[in-house]
Amino acid sequence: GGGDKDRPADGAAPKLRVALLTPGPISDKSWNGSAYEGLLRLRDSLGAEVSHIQTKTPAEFEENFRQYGAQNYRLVFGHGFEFQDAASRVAPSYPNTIYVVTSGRVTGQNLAGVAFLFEEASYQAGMIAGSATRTNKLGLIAGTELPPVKASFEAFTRGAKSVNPKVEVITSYVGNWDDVSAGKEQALAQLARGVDVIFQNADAAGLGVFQAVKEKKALAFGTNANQNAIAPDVILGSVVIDLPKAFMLIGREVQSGAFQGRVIHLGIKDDVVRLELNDALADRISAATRAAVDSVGAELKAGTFRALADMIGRDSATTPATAPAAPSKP
Amino acid sequence: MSTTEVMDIGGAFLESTVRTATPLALAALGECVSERAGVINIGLEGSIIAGALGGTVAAGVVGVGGGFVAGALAGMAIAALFAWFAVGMRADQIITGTAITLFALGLTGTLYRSVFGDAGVALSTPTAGELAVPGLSQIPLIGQAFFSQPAMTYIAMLIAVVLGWWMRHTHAGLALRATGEYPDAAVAAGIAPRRVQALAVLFAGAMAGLAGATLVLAQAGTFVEGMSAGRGFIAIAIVVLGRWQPLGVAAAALLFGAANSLQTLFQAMGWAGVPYQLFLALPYVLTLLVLAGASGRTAAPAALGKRD
Amino acid sequence: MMGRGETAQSETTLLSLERLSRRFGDVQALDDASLRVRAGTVHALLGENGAGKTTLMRLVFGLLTPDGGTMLWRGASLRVRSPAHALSMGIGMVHQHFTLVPAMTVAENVALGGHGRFDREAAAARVREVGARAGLSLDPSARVDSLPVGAQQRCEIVKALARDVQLLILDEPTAVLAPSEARELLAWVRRFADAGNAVVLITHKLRDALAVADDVTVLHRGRSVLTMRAADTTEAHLANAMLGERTIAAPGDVDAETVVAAEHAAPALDDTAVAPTQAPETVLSLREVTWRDARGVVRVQRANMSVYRGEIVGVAAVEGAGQHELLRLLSGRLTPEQGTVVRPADVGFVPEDRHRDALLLDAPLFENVALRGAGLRGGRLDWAYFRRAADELISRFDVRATGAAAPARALSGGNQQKFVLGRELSGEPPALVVENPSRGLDFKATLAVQQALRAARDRGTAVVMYSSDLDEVLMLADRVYAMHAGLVNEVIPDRDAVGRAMLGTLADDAPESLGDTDRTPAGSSA
Amino acid sequence: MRDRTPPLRSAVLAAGQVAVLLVVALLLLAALLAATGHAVGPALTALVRGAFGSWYAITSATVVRMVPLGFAGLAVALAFRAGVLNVGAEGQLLMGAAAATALALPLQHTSPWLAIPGMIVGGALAGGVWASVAGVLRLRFGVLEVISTIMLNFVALNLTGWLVRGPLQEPQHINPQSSSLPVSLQLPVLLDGTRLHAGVPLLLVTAAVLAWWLFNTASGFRVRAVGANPRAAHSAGEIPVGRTLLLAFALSGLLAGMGGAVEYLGITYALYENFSPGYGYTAIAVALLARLHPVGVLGTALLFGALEAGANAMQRDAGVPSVVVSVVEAVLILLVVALDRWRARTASGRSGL
Ligand SMILES: Nc1ncnc2c1ncn2[C@@H]1O[C@H](COP(=O)(O)OP(=O)(O)OP(=O)(O)O)[C@@H](O)[C@H]1O
Ligand SMILES: Nc1ncnc2c1ncn2[C@@H]1O[C@H](COP(=O)(O)OP(=O)(O)OP(=O)(O)O)[C@@H](O)[C@H]1O
Ligand SMILES: [Mg+2]
Ligand SMILES: [Mg+2]
Repeated sequence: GGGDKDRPADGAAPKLRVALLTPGPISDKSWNGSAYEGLLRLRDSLGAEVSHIQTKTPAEFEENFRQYGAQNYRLVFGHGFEFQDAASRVAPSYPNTIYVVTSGRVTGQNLAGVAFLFEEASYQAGMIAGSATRTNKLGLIAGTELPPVKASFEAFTRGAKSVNPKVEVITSYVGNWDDVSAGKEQALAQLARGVDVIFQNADAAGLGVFQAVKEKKALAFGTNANQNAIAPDVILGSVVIDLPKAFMLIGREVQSGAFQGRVIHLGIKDDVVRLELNDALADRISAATRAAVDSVGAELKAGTFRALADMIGRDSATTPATAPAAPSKP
Repeated sequence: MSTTEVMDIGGAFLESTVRTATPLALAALGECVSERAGVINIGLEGSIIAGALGGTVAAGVVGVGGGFVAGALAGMAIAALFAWFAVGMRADQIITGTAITLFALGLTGTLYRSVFGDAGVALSTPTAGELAVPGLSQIPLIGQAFFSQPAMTYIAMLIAVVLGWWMRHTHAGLALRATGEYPDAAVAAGIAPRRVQALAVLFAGAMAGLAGATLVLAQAGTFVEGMSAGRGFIAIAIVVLGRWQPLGVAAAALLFGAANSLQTLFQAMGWAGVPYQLFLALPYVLTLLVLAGASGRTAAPAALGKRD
Repeated sequence: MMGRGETAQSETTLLSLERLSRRFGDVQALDDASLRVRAGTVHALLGENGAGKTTLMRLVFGLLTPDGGTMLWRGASLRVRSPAHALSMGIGMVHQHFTLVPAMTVAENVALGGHGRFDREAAAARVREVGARAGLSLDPSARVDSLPVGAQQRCEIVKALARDVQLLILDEPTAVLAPSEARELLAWVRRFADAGNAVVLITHKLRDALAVADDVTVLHRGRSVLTMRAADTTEAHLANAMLGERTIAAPGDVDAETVVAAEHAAPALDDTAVAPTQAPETVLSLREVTWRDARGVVRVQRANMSVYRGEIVGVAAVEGAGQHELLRLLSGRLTPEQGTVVRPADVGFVPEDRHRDALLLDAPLFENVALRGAGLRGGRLDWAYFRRAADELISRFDVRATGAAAPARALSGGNQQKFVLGRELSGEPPALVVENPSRGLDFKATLAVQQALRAARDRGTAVVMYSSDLDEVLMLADRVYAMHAGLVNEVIPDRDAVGRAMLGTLADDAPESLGDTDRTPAGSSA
Repeated sequence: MRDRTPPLRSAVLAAGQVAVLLVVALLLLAALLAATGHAVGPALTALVRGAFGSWYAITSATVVRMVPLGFAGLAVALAFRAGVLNVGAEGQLLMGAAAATALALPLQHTSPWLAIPGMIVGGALAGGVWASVAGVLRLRFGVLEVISTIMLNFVALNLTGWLVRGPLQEPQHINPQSSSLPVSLQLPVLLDGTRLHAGVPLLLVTAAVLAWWLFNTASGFRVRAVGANPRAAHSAGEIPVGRTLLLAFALSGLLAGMGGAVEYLGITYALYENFSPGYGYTAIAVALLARLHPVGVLGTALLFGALEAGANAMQRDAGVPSVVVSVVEAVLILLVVALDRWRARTASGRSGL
C-alpha cells in the first residue's frame, strides 16, 4: 500500500504515522504476512499513515530505523528479534519515535520489546499432538533455529509429554524459510521415520510440510497465523499470534500517550496468542484431551500455570531485560 | 533397528533422492546443452522461478498438463531475454545472467502478488499424481523410488537418454558441440553459431521452466516467492560434475539428490547434538570431494563463456 | 612438370571477381581486386603479408560481404550469404588457421554442417572414400588434437572435398607442412584440378606457385597488380610485382633480386663470424635428458646436445618427433625429469605459435616488451623504460605499428613475428631458441628474420633454430641435429643425410606412423 | 583515416547515447511501475531522493553500501584479471566477518589501535584462506573454481549459521548472533550523525593501492599477464603460472574477507546468519561493469549502492514493494550492459571468424 503524502499542517493534531520493517516477504501467510495485516489494521482502524519495508540484511535495519525517525514516524515496528541491536542504537537519537521490536527484549525511554508468549499455546498444541499420535513420534520442523522457535518447540514437547510420556520428538531444520520443496522433504523424511503429527514453524517452507502431511495423510499444526484453511483435512489447529490485535493494543497505547518503554508480554491472557482448533477435525481430538487443554488455558489466563514458569519471563517483567546490545552511539 | 525398518528408511531415502534430483536434473540437462554451445547461463535460476509461477497460474486454469507447458514457455521467455543480451549483443554472460536472475525473481514476485493479492495462494494448485509402473514399482527398496514417481521424473530420465543419443548421433548434436568448442570451425563448416547458441539457450530456458513447474506441480503444490532457492546455481555445478554429458549430468543430479536426502535423513534420525548446519552443508562438501576425487582436468567446452 | 598444357582445353570461367573492395575501419584491405579462375586449373594468389589475399577469399566463401564490385560464379551473378551457401554451390575453403574442432574426431569434423542423423559408420566410410579418391589417408576415428599437423591439413582438405566442391580455396596450405608432405599435397592439387575442378592456392613460396599453378594473380595493397599464365613469368618478375613500385629506404627492405637470390642460397658454411681459433665456449647443453608428456609418452629420450657461442645450430625433424619439447627443454620452458640441462639464466625463446605462446594480444606493445623476463623481475616496473624499449625495437626491427601503445593484435602476422624476435633479442641474451621463425611470413619478412638471426649469431649469441622447412635449416645452420621419435643425433649438414636421419628407419608415410605411435602406449614406453 | 571523428564530436555523441538510454530506462521503469499500480512520479522521486536526496542519504545509505560492494568488487576484479573466475566473494566475505568477530573477544582489552587493524587483518586472512581452498582444488585436483567457489559459498553460509549459534553466539545464548562490538572497537564514524565510517577511506585507499600494484609492479603485471594469456606468460615471461594463480586466489579472498571485516566493524557490529544479502554476487556485476579496473569498481560500487539506497526509499516512501524494486535494479543493470555493448560496437566495427 502507498503512503499518504499529505503532511499535517503545523499545530494540527499530527496524524499517527506507523512503519513496519519485516525480515521476509509479506506473502508468506505467516510471520511477515500477519504483521503486514496488523499494519493495515492500524491504517484502517486508527486512520494511521503507514509504510512498510522488507529489509534484506542487518546493515539495512539501522538505516531504515533512522530514516523513519528522521521523517517523524510515531511508531516503528521491527518485526523480529534481529532488530533489537539496531533499535537500541537508534532509539536515543529519535526520542519522538517509539521503536517496538517484536520477539525482542530491549527496552528504553521510547523502546519496547514484545514477548509473545507463544509457548503457552504451543504447550496446548503439544498436549493435543501427544494424545493424537498413534506412533508416539512427533515431528518439529523450522526454517532455522531462532529463540522463539526453540522456546515454542520446547513447550510443545512438554505439553506432549504431559499427556503421553512415551512420545519421542524429532526436530529438523530446513535451513531457510522459503524453499517449499525442501520443507516437504524434511517432513517426508520424518514421516518415513514413523512421525504422524508435525508441528511446523517454517513460514513459506512450512507449506511444503503441509503438502507432505496431506499426501501421507498425517496431521499437522500451523503457526503464527491461522493456517487451518490451508489444508483443512490435516491441520488440527494453529498456534496463532494475533499480530493485528497486538499491533492495535500497542497502537492505541501510543496514540493515547500512555506508552512506556518496557517488555510487553502478550499471551493467552491477552488473547493475542491462542490455539485455534480446526473444527473440521474436531472429532480427532477426544473430549478428555479437549477438557485438559481448556483447563490449561484457564490456568494460563489466571496466571497459575507452573509447567512453563521457567521459560516464560512474565514474572520477571519488572526487571528490565538485558540486551546483548552495546551502549548506543549516535 | 529391524530389517523392515532399514528397508523402509532405505526406500524412503531413495524416493527422496529421486524426487530431489528430478528438478535439478531437468534444469541441469538444459544447461548442459547451453554450455555445450558455449553459453553459461547464470540466469537459469530466473527461468526456474518463472517456470514455477507460469506453471502455477496455468495449472489453475487449464490443469496440470497445461501447467507444465506454460512453465516451459515461461522459462523460455526469460531465457529469450538472456539470449538477446548474451548471444545477440554478445554482452558478458555472467553480468547478464546475474541481472536476469534478479529480474525474474522480482518479476515473478510482482506478478504473483498482482494475480493472487498480497496474501497469495497456498496449496491450492493442483498437482500431478504419482504414476506407478505396474510390476516394477513393487520391487523392494528401489521400486517406489524409481518406478512410482510423477511423470516428470520419467520424462527427465527419457530426456537424459535422448539428449545423450542426440548429441552423438545427429548432425545437430555435432553442430552444437562444434559451436561450444570452436565457433570459427562451426562457421567454416556452414553452421551459424549464434543461432545454435540462441536455440540452446532457449532449450535450457524451457527445461529450467519445466524444473520450476515440477517444483510446484509435482512437489510443493504451491508457489512461493524465491522458492527456486538457488537450484539454478546447483544445476550449473551439476553440469560440471556430470562432465557435460547428459547421462553424467543425470547421474550427478542423483548424487546431489542423494546427498541432500542423506541430510534430511540424518536430521530425521534425531541425532541431537550434531549442529544441523553441518548436515545442511553436506551436499556441497560432498560435491567438492567428488570433484576433487574425480581428479584430472574436466573437459569443459573450449569456448565456454567466451564472447567472440 | 605436370601436364599444364592439357588444361588449356577448358576455357570455362568458374569464378570471376571484378573490382572488389572491402575496408575494415581505417584499413582498406581490398581496393580494386580482380581474379578469374578457369575450370581445370590451379590459380596461385600471391602477395606480401597483409596484401588482402585472405580477405578476398573470405568474400568468396561468404564470411564477409564486399563493399563494392561484382562476383560471378559460372557466369551468373554471385551473392554468397554464408559459408553454408558457398558450400552448397560447390565452393570450399581451407583456412590459413585450422578450423577443425580439436576435441572431435576426424569423421565428426568432416561430417560437420550436415543435417539429420549422424551415422558414425557412414561418416567414417565417407572419410575413407574421399581420402582414397584424393589419395589422402586418414584415420576417421582419431581425435583431431592427437594428429600431427600434416594429418590435420589433410583432414581440412577431406572436409572440403566431402562436400563435393568444384572450387577449392587453399589458404597457405603448405606453411605448416614438412617438405615431403608439401610435395604430396601439391601433387594432389594438380590431380584435383586436372579432374575438371579448380583450385585457388594462396602461398608465399613462389617456387611452389610456379611449379603447380596454371595462372597467377598478384595482389598488392588490395589491388590486383598482375595476372598472367604461370608459364610466362619468373620468380623475379612475381617478386617485383609483389613489392609494388615502392621506393624503399628502410634498412630491413630489400629488392626482388636479393629475395630470389636468398631463397636459392646454398647452406651458408663460409660466414662464421666468431674467430675459429678460439676454443668453442659451450652456452647450452643437454646431457642424457629425457622428458615424458602428461600421458607418459616419451617425447625426448636421453638427448645429448651442445650449442656453442656464436653459432646457429639447426634442428631438423618431421612434426611430432619431439623437437617441440626439445626446444622447450633447451630454453628452460620445460624441466627435464632426467638428465641435466646447462643453460644461462637468460635464454630468448621464439615459439612457433606467437598468438598462443608469445604475445598478450590485447595488451600494448610496451607491455609485451615487459613480458619478457617478467617472472624474474621484482618491485616497480618502469613503464617509461619499456615504452622507450618498444619504440627502439619497432624502429630497429622495422616493425610496422602505429607506436608502442598499439595492441599486439593490431599488427599483421609478419610484424608480430618480427616484434617477438626483436623482443627476444633485445636483452642480447647469450642464447636464443627459435621455432619455425618464418612460418606464414612473406619473403621480405622471412629475409628480415633470417638476417636478424645471422646478426645475433655474429654478435656471439648461441642460436638454436628449428624449421619445418628443411631448406631453411640447411641455409641458416652451421651445424645440424636431426631428431626422430625422440632421439637426437648430430648429422652433417647435407640434404640427403639430414633427410634420412629425420625420417629414421621409417619410409615416406612417416608423419602418419608417428601419429600412431603417439596413441599407442606400448610403442612409447620402451 | 578519413572518417575519424574529432574528440569533441565523439564525446557529444557518446553523451547523446547515454542520454537516449537513460530516457529509455526511465520510460521502461515508468511503464513497469504503472503496470504494477504505483504512482510513477513519487516512486522515481523516492528513488533519487533515497540515493542522493539528502546528506544522510548520500553518506549513510549510498556510500555506506558502496563499501562491502567495493571490497568484494575489487576481489572479483583482481581474480578475473588473473583469469580466475572467483564467484566465491560471498563466502570469503562471510569468513572475513566471522574471523573478525572471533577476534573481537581476545582483542577487546588491547588498544583499539591494535585491535581494529588486528580484526581487519584477521578477516582478510580468513577470506584469503577460504579462497585458497578453491585455488588448491584447482591447481592440485583440476576442480574448476566456478564450481568450487559456489559450493564454498553454501558451506560458508551454513558455517556462519552454526557459528552464530555455537562458538560465536552472544553470551546469553538466546539469539543467533554474536555479541555486539563495544564502541571502542567499532570503526570510527567520520561525520557525526551519519554512518559514514572509516571503512570508506580504507576502501578508497585499497582501490588505489590495488590499481597501483596491478599496473605498476612486476607482480601485478604477472597477474595480468597470466590472466591475459597463461601460455604466453609461462613461455615468454617465464612466469610461474601456478604460483601466480594461487596468489591471485589468495589476494582476491583477502580483499573480500577485508570487506566482511569492515562491514562488521563499521556497520553491523555483530555477526548474523544473513550478514550479506549477496554482496559477493552483485560484486561480479560491479567488477565486470567497471571493466575490471579497481578505480572503476569504486564508481560502479557507488552506482549499485545508490540503486539499493534508492530502492529502499522507494519501498518506504512510495510503497513500491521490494520485489518490484529488484526488477527495477535488473532493468538498470541490463541497460548499462546494453549501453556498454553499443559503445563497444560503434567503437570497432569488426566482424568475425
Ligand atoms: N577482421 C579484420 N579487422 C580488421 N582488419 C582486418 C581484418 N581482416 C583483415 N584485416 C586487415 O586487412 C588487411 C588484409 O589482410 P589479409 O588477412 O587479407 O592479408 P593476407 O594477404 O591474407 O596476409 P597474410 O599473408 O599475412 O595472411 C591487413 O591489413 C589486415 O590487417
Ligand atoms: N595455462 C594454464 N591455465 C590454467 N592452469 C594452468 C595453466 N598453466 C599452468 N596451470 C596450472 O598450474 C600448475 C603449475 O603450472 P606451472 O607448470 O606453470 O608451474 P609453476 O607455477 O611454474 O610451478 P613452480 O612455481 O613450482 O615452478 C599446472 O599443473 C596447472 O594446474
Ligand atoms: Mg592470409
Ligand atoms: Mg615453473
